[in-house]
Amino acid sequence: MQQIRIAGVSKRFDDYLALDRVTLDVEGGEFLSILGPSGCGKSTLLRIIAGLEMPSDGDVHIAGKRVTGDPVWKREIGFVFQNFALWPHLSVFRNVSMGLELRKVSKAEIDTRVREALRLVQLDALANRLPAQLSGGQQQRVALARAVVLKPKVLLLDEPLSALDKNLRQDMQVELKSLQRTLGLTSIFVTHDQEEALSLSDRVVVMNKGVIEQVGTPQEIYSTPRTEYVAGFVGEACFFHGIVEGGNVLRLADGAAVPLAAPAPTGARIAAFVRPEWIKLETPSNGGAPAGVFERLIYFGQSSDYLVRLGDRQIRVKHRDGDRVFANGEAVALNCKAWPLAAGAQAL
Amino acid sequence: MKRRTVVKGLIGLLAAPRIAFAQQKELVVAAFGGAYTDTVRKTIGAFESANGVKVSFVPASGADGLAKAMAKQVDVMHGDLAWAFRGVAQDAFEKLDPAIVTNLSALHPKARFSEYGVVTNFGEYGIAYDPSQVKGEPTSWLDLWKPEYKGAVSTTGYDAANIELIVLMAKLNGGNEDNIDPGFRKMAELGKQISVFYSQHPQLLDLFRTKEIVMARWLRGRVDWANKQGVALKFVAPKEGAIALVSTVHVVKGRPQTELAQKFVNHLLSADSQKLYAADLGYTPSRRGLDLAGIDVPYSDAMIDSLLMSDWAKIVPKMDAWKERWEKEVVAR
Amino acid sequence: MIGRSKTLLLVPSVSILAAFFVVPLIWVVGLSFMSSDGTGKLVTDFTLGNYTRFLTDAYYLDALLWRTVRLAAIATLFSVVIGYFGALAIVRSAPSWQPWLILLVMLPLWVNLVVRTLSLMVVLGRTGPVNQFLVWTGIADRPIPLLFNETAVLIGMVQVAVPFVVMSIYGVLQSIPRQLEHAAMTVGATPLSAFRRVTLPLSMPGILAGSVLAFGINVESFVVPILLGGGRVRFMSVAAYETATVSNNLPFAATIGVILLVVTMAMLALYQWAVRSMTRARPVLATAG
Amino acid sequence: MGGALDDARAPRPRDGRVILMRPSPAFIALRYATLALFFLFLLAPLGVLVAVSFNPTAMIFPPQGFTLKWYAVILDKPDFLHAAWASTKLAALTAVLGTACGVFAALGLKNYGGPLKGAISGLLMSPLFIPAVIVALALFQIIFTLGIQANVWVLLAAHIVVTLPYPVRNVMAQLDGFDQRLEEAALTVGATPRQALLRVTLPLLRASIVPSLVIVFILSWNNYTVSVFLADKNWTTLPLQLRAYLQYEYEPFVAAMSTVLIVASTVLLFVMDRLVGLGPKRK
Repeated sequence: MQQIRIAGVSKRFDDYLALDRVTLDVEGGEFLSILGPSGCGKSTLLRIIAGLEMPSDGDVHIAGKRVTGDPVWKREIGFVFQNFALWPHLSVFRNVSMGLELRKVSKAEIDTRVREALRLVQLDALANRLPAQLSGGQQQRVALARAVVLKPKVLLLDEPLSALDKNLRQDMQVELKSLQRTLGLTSIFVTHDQEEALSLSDRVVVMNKGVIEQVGTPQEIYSTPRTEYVAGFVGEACFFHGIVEGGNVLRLADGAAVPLAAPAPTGARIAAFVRPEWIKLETPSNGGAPAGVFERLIYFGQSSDYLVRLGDRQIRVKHRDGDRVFANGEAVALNCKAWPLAAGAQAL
Repeated sequence: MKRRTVVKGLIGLLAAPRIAFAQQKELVVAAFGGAYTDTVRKTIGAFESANGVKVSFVPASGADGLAKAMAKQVDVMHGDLAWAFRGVAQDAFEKLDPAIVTNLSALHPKARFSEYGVVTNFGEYGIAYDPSQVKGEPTSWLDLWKPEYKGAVSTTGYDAANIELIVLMAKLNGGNEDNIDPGFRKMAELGKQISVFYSQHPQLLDLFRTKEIVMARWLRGRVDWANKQGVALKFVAPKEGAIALVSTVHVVKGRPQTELAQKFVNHLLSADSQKLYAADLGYTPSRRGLDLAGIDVPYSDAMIDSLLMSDWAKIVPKMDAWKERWEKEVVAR
Repeated sequence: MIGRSKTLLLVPSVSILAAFFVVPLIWVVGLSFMSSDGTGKLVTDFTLGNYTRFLTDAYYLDALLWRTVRLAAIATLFSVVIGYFGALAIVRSAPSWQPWLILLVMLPLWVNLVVRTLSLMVVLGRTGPVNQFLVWTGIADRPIPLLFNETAVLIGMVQVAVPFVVMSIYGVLQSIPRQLEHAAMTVGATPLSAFRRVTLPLSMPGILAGSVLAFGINVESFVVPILLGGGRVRFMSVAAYETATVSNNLPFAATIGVILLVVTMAMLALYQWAVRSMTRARPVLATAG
Repeated sequence: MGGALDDARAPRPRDGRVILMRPSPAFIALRYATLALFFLFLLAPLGVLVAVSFNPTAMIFPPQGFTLKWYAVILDKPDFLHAAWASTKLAALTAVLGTACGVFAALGLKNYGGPLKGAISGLLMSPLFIPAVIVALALFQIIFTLGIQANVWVLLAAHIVVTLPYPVRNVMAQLDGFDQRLEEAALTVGATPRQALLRVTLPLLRASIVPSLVIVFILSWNNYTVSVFLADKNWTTLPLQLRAYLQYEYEPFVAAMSTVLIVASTVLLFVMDRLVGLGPKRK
């Protein structure tokens, strides 16, 4: 069953079109990420689902009910804000209990449910603190508890982790995911961080300039993107432009040939891309593979990357165990299969 | 529920006094406030019980007084000659009815300056001086002009008494109310003598106390007050005549109880009330033939006759223009 | 989303202001084009006479308007400087003190202005504590006249305005994190230059608000010039009041009021424009707003 | 300048690091000297008043003796007591209603932008810049022309008008830095806009509302120029009564009354601080 259905939603601010006829279904219990750069309309979409903004056009359904015109306070959603938006004048307990108080839940039940929610986020010991007395991670958890204590039909998260530093962010990702699993909450997570989106989500929506570019599982989005934009946004990519020969080879302008990982119509002028880990560096032979110059090795500790100059581009190649070591300035060939992007898809 | 109680409480807070007073006939009197009102109030009990009315006082005189009279918010208004004539010109007052205000006949003729009002008492503006600083007794208004007191004399800003002084100076120098130039020329010289134009009695008292001022145009009653306050001053009525300070009273037109208001004016002119003006305020009653034994207030027909009191009907229309001249020629340096 | 109820929120204040301020103001402007017959009765024929009388007379322009504006501006300058240092000293005190220090700042406001000003006259008087101190320390060999001149009026105006300035600036100063100034010191700024480069620019909004408030209060000064000016320091609002209550020429009183309003508004617009263009020139300040 | 203690109590910045810096003794001395000079300047007239209130004879400074009789005299002045009570009621109502109007207006203006906001806030601030006496006089004449008796509602409205700029400006200043998401967060947990206002926005605006209440109360309490034309006989306020009195008399009674006011206001604010908290403790 679709828990959320967004049908042809547009949003216009004065003469600027923030969302252009967006349609999207979210399944019950699903964790869906909306990924895109700032200004792509992802937050606007989330706010429209929440009811914090009204769409200029289109409909929003939550749990089978049309809520397009409903104000936010009638929608039974949970919302986590980027900077947590905790009420500084209220204790942790009161921050979490406010929603229940507003629903006129009995005192005893409020107490039980708030304690339970705080236990879920491991904050039961700090119930009487004020937000200013908490660390960033603790504040984040209060914001989560505040959203989930109401047993909302959907949990909406607007870049909730971006205010945290890197280590804390990774811990919180794990906690967030397990909380979502435990409660079986349908969640929509807005982020500009592709790693976060890929690692957390059941499905990822990539947005660009107010439209959805692609919806798919993290694997689909990463390995078989449909457009150059998606390919470039979700990970490191090296693009090749050329004409398809024989259905599975891309002939580049400089004469090099790149084998394609999937068939494409012969004679079409298309783009294809490779990820750093798909490429194997070899000594140049006459195979026609793109040739470049080895520049240097970047060492990360657990892994390392090669930097290779290909014409006027510099591309990364993942170093694999057992790879030959190249000397700086040595000529290399890039042995790889490129993923063809949809023929009509525009270049960046 | 709770909010409604609060709102009701707030409304009640405002409404309470009106309800309390609404039960009884009421006469509203605009008076000068302070000690003056206190004095009038002393005898008001008898008047209230005799007429079954409650008298309440609003501290208002001058512009606010006349404004309230024009708006029919007061029954009786106190004022001075300037406001009296303005009120008459704007048709604010009833004529006093000699049949009700029977005490009119007992007054000094100078008090009955108009059919629309009456002077309840007179004060004397003369020269107050500090005998420890001033050699010999001043005798004339012109002593204020003496060069040895430059910077140490004072008078108020543009007020009724100074207007009388301008007119007096005009008259002494060949002018009159209609030819005021000589008066202003003389006053301009006085302006150069003065370092501070006082605006309140307590302020002048302080100036005398600190010896910043040794001589000033002031009221006789005030000099007695200063002596009580521990500042030894003397008062002299200049030979040209003391300037009259008059308190007038008027019945406001268009109020529901003008007859009662006339009775109130009559009450103010009764012997008892008149005597208190002398005893408590140091003013000369406008009623003749009172026994003021033991009260140190000048009280005689001759004294009232000698008071300087110009033709205010002529002056009032010129007061705005004269004020501008006063600021430019006397005050500005 | 809730735009209609937001507009509704403006209804009480705007309607009360419209009925009890704008309408009277229109009346005042209308009045300023009428004249008085001398006894106070209005002559309703349209005339520019009041404005010509004011604007063509050097006395009204110099001794009244210019003096009012000049003294109000000087008093505002002093009020802001003194108020700023007061607010700064309060903000830098122990937090538990601060509410009480603010209470002290507001204390004078509870006492009637006339009474307060009469007391100030005692303080500044020939035998007052200030003169006693000056003579005792030998700074002056005999009491100097501190009263009944423009300086006395200035002192009085500053006294009246300072509490309001402190309140405006205190709030802003309080919201500036001390770390910013300390950060400046870690890169080598002396406490003084850290204050000048960080705290002062960041507190600009408070200074702006405080100075507007102080100027508004000073330009309307009434009791202070009457009492401390010894009747010689004429002020616009005193002139307006006396023209209404002594001369009983309401149209001319209204004219004085209108001219004061227009001049004040123009000066404030100019001031805000100047401050804004100054802040634009210095990017540090732009973030402060 | 600030002590190390101040910083430890200050809210910690996000990065969690607090820079501790010890001020030099010279700066501490400078701060105390500034405070002392500042308050000496500000409070000297009050000091004189309090001293004079114990003087047996007259308003003379320094006092020449000690008496409490002037405090007893206060009770003998029913006019003053009545006026003080009238002023208190009027000022309290003005403070509550005027601040409410100001808070509403500031909240309402929050969503506007551009010239409309400028125009409306300019309008709300303009009573600050025209002599109130002129407006009061005009208002009086209008009421008179309309045939309405001067009544306390008009007086109240006029008091609200002349004090309105203060709450509007205070609250608008605080709203400028207000995080809109705090209100939205309340909406997302099911609060209606009104509930969000009552439970989140208003409590957070306390820092500007409470000072506004106090300032408006004081300004209304001291107002002379408006009241002189608009007060009816039941609403003779203390400034009117005092002004009428000061024309003629100036006894230490006035100083005693002022002293009582100073003490009473301090006690009142102290009690208020205990009840609702005036200080910026939770900032």
